[in-house]
Amino acid sequence: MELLMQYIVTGLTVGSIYALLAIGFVTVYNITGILNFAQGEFAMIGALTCITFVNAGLPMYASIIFAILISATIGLIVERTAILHARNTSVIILIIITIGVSTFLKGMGLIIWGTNPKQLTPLIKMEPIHFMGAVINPQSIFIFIVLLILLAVLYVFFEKTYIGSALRACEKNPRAAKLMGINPSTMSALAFTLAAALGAIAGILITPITDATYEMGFLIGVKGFVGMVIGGMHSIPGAVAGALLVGLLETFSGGFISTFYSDAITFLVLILVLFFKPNGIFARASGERV
Amino acid sequence: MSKLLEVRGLTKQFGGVTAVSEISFDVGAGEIVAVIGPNGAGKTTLFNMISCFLSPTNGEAYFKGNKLTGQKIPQLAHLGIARTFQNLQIFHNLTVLENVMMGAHVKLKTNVVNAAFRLPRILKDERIAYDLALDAIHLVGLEELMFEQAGQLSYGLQKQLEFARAIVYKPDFIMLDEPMAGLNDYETNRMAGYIKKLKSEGISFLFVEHKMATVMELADRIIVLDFGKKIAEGTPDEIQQNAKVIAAYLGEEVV
Amino acid sequence: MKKLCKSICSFSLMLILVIALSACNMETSGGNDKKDGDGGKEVIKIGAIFAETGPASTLGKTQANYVKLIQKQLDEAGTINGKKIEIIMQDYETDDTKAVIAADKLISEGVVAVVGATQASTSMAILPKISGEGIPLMTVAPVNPEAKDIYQMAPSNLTNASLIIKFLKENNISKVAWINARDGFGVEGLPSFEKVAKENDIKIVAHEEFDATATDMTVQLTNIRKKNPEAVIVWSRTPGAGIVARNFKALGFDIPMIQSSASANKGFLDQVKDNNENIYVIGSKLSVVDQLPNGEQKDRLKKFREDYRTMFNSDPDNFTAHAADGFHLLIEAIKAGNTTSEDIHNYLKTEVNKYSGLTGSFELQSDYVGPYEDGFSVLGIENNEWKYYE
Amino acid sequence: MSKLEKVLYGNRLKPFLFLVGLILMLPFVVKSSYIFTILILIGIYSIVTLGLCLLIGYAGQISLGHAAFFGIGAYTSGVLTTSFQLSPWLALVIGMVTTFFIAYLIGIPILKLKGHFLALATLGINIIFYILILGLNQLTGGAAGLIGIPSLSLFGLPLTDKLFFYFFVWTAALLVLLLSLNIVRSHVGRVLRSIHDSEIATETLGVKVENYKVAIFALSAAFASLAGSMYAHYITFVAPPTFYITKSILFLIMVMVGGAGSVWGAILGTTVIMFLNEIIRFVGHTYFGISGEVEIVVYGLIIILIMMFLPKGLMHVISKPIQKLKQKKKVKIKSHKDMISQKGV
Repeated sequence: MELLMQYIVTGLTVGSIYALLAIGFVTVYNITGILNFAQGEFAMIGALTCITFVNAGLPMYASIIFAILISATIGLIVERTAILHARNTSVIILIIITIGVSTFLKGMGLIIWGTNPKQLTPLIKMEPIHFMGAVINPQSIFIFIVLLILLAVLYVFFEKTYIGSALRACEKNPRAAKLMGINPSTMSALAFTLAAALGAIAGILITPITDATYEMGFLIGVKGFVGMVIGGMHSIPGAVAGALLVGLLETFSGGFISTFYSDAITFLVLILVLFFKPNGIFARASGERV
Repeated sequence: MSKLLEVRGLTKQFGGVTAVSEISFDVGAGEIVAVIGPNGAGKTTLFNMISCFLSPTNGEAYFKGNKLTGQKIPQLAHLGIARTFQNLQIFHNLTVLENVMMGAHVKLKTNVVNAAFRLPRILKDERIAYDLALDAIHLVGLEELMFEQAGQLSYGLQKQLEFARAIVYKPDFIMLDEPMAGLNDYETNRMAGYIKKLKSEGISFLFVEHKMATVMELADRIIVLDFGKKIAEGTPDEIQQNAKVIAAYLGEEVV
Repeated sequence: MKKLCKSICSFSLMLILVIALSACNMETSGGNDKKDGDGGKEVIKIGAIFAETGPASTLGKTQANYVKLIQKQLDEAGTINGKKIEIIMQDYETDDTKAVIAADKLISEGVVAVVGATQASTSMAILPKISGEGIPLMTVAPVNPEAKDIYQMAPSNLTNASLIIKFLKENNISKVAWINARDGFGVEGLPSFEKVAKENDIKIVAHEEFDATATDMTVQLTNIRKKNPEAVIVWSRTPGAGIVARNFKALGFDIPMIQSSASANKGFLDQVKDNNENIYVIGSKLSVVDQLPNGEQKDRLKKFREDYRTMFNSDPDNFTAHAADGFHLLIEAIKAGNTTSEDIHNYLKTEVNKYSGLTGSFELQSDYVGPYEDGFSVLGIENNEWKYYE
Repeated sequence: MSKLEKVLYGNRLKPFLFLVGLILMLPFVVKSSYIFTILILIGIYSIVTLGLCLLIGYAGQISLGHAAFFGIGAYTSGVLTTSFQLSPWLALVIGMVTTFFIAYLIGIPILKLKGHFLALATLGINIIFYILILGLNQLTGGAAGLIGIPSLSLFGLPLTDKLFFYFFVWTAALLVLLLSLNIVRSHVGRVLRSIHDSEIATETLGVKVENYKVAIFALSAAFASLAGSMYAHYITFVAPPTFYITKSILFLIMVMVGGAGSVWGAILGTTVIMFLNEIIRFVGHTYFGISGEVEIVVYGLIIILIMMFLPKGLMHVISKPIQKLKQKKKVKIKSHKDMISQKGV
């Protein structure tokens, strides 16, 4: 029984890391219809800037806030330069531009922070907690809490506030939104800044567990992707649920089948979901009129 | 007149809403049938059901005796049914000539293998497609613009291009979804001329149209839909006198 | 505006193509004897292929730094019987294809010998190309012991295995679990260890693997816990090695954990800071120079570390030492008057036998692969520093 | 070349002869074996990008997983020639056939997806393939890779010598180019481009769109497998990291930068990107003393710029002046006129 608990706990820990990134993906996709391959890189920038500030002696909270701000500004610059110009080109070109941005940011990360992994002391220094036989890392509880807070904040922001519904309107029908006086390009800029900030928060939270290197962006980015697609590309709660599911899937397949193929199984599920429910498990089906 | 197209009780429900209910009519060989009705009467839904773009909730359509509903879309062309689209589906990056040559696909036996090894079959096919395309282009008078990118053409010319592409392989039955929409008078008459010319060659038409003048002039028989139901069927003169039609659709503008 | 950008872009791209062509002929004219311009014969070139970036840079970075250090020392020492020695370093970015291209580049530069490939799999990749040209290859990663006509500077995994067995015997442990990363380095450890373990009736009760870039190994460790081993052996580079150690401690294991020599570096120490009791690493004596008994070995290692520290104010690790041994052997061969690949080959094969390198003493004539165990030992960790046991 | 083809597709002999001439001339100009290796790799990668260009440029389907098919070819050749001692040529053919069928089976469900979803699904395929070759280490040598793959020999002529292998690779590349040109310059080429513009319209014209899409997907996979086998025999060693997503992305960038719109663009793109990589690294190391992967900064920047200002790729930029040079349009209308008079319409 206690083995099961350990798998669940680890699954949720890993899942919540992917969830933090999935939120960043969904925000950008939700508003601009662009799948931003460079989302993982924002996490890297957030994490490494925070570490640099902490090593420079700033208090932890100040460096976290600065790191998020820097990452958000980089997100804005990326949007204004690369994305704005090519907003209405084909899907393939947009994918390549975001890949170009991701390569560029990774290169900058290499130049500024070098190759060896850097550590970040966790925010709360606590011994691992034993709970029903499973060992829980305090940092992952912290991640879980932040995840729930973010979910609530984003829910209120998107559903309740004017800007939030304007952002959603932009994605559904940019032309109509324009008629209503909403400017899709500022909305897209807002979306990228928001996504970059969310990416930074994700990066800062996961570094105490995974350490930060200039290369960390890509893989966790892809996993965040998978979570979002499985959960549902159009709803933030759907994406978070999807990401948690990916985490659990990975740990249970690792535990019971073999750690060899846990990644392969996750991607197999991704492909099955893409076939049968392209809009994700938790989203309503939507047809397309000829 | 042997029955070319028989529609038997086609119905379509989207969730609770019944877009089209229990519609039946026939189209004979060499006959032009128009489908009219106010906006939202279910004309395009009916049209899509006949051309197998939408699977009906129940009811079937038969073409030359064999069942049409449930066929795959590419199968229609091989049976000799062509169709055009309300919102103009042409190939923007291809030239006018290439667009029209695409229409000849059913007549060709090209596949990836014999294309790759450039078997003689390919050159013969190219020749067939080119000749067929030339005839169609000549009919709609687009010779001068043959090598222009289709995307650059004006809306009216693109409508003509789509029409030319539909008639290239000489189908027996052409379904036109608002062929005259967005055309000025001169272009409308020209399009009507093409339809008449092809009718004389024995091709039958089913088309959806809002321009009453063209419908009255072209159609042998007219079917009137209102809120998904067939409220009238008959020759243009009968329809003009039919009280229900006037009430539902023509209303005050009786000529 | 668009027209302007288009012309700028197409102009810049034409420029790049022109540069490409010029780069071609610049390359072909044996491009880079920038320093002393005279004919090729006066400069002896030694090639070096290390992973300065990419995942394996945790090991390759210090090796690449060492090339700069030894090049400075060679320039200061002036010419060796009339010949200048130039070391050409290629960073293959942990990508085997780039390593093979780099090998081709070095061959076309006319290098007489190559020290190379931070990773075992990459060394095997460049071996056929380099030995095909009759150029001696000094490998710095534990390549499979049977590989022919190469000079292995790194201790073979058999040597590492016997070190671990010695440690297990001292702490009378007979049931071990093995966990390794699924990359070129990780998979090499187990085959040799299994052989040696069978001879000393040590049972391997569990074997788990993890993706080299994975960030959480609790599942693998939980599977291992089910088999309750008396010790856990980890074969992986950092950062993976560090994450396993952290998860190991978080899950409350109280049995010893033994890590491969790839963890004997500063990066690993930082990863397991303040949480590293009962964690041991196979490390070279270089890491514990001050705790060594005084003697010739201690002074040599101390000098090596001081030189490295003055230039890079960080410590070298045993992978730097392997590269250093490779270069020193080659320089010794050149000092003995051998300037072509064949001379160096038979110098290394016949004349030199005993050689006390930085990571242990070599016996090049014997078929013992790599240095003996005297250069390495199982090191513990005490208040975040390496601890040497007699 | 028949009048009709000249009218429809314009001239293809001149660029082909230009390329053949270039390939023949290069070995005499380039002496350093390093540049030679790059030229050989360009030949191998062009075979992949040609197939990908048909798939992306013409049929409009994106694939972020072609390194998997490249890998299947490499590993089939590697495994069959090392552990089963098969002749390399037989292994090469088996590789292509197996990849064709695997791609066909995968293609049927996958090509129903569009845009981002298709990109993600192919990405998934690539990762699953990567994990499989890592996992099956008895067969594929796993992470340690597969060593000792014999080099090719053609009628007794050992292809270990760079020059022979260079000509062998480029003849294969030219054959693949010819094949692709034939496909593009026929009705099938038009079908693919019409699928790219509007699938629905193509279907109403009687085209079974799925079959064409899957056929091209499988064909481009077979090309990638051919290149994979040649790569394995050239490098004589294969390891999983070479067939990861980063390689698929590299192929995609080569096609798009070269210009997906034309088959020639694929070869141009491959050459430009390969040289770009080497130049930036060469300049980076010698002049700025920066080392390592730093060139990806410049690399990423160039990709962004090209995609923003030259979405149609370099081929488009180069082919425009050529068109103006020959006043292509006039030639077409004139020859078309006498076509009609000849037919007596």
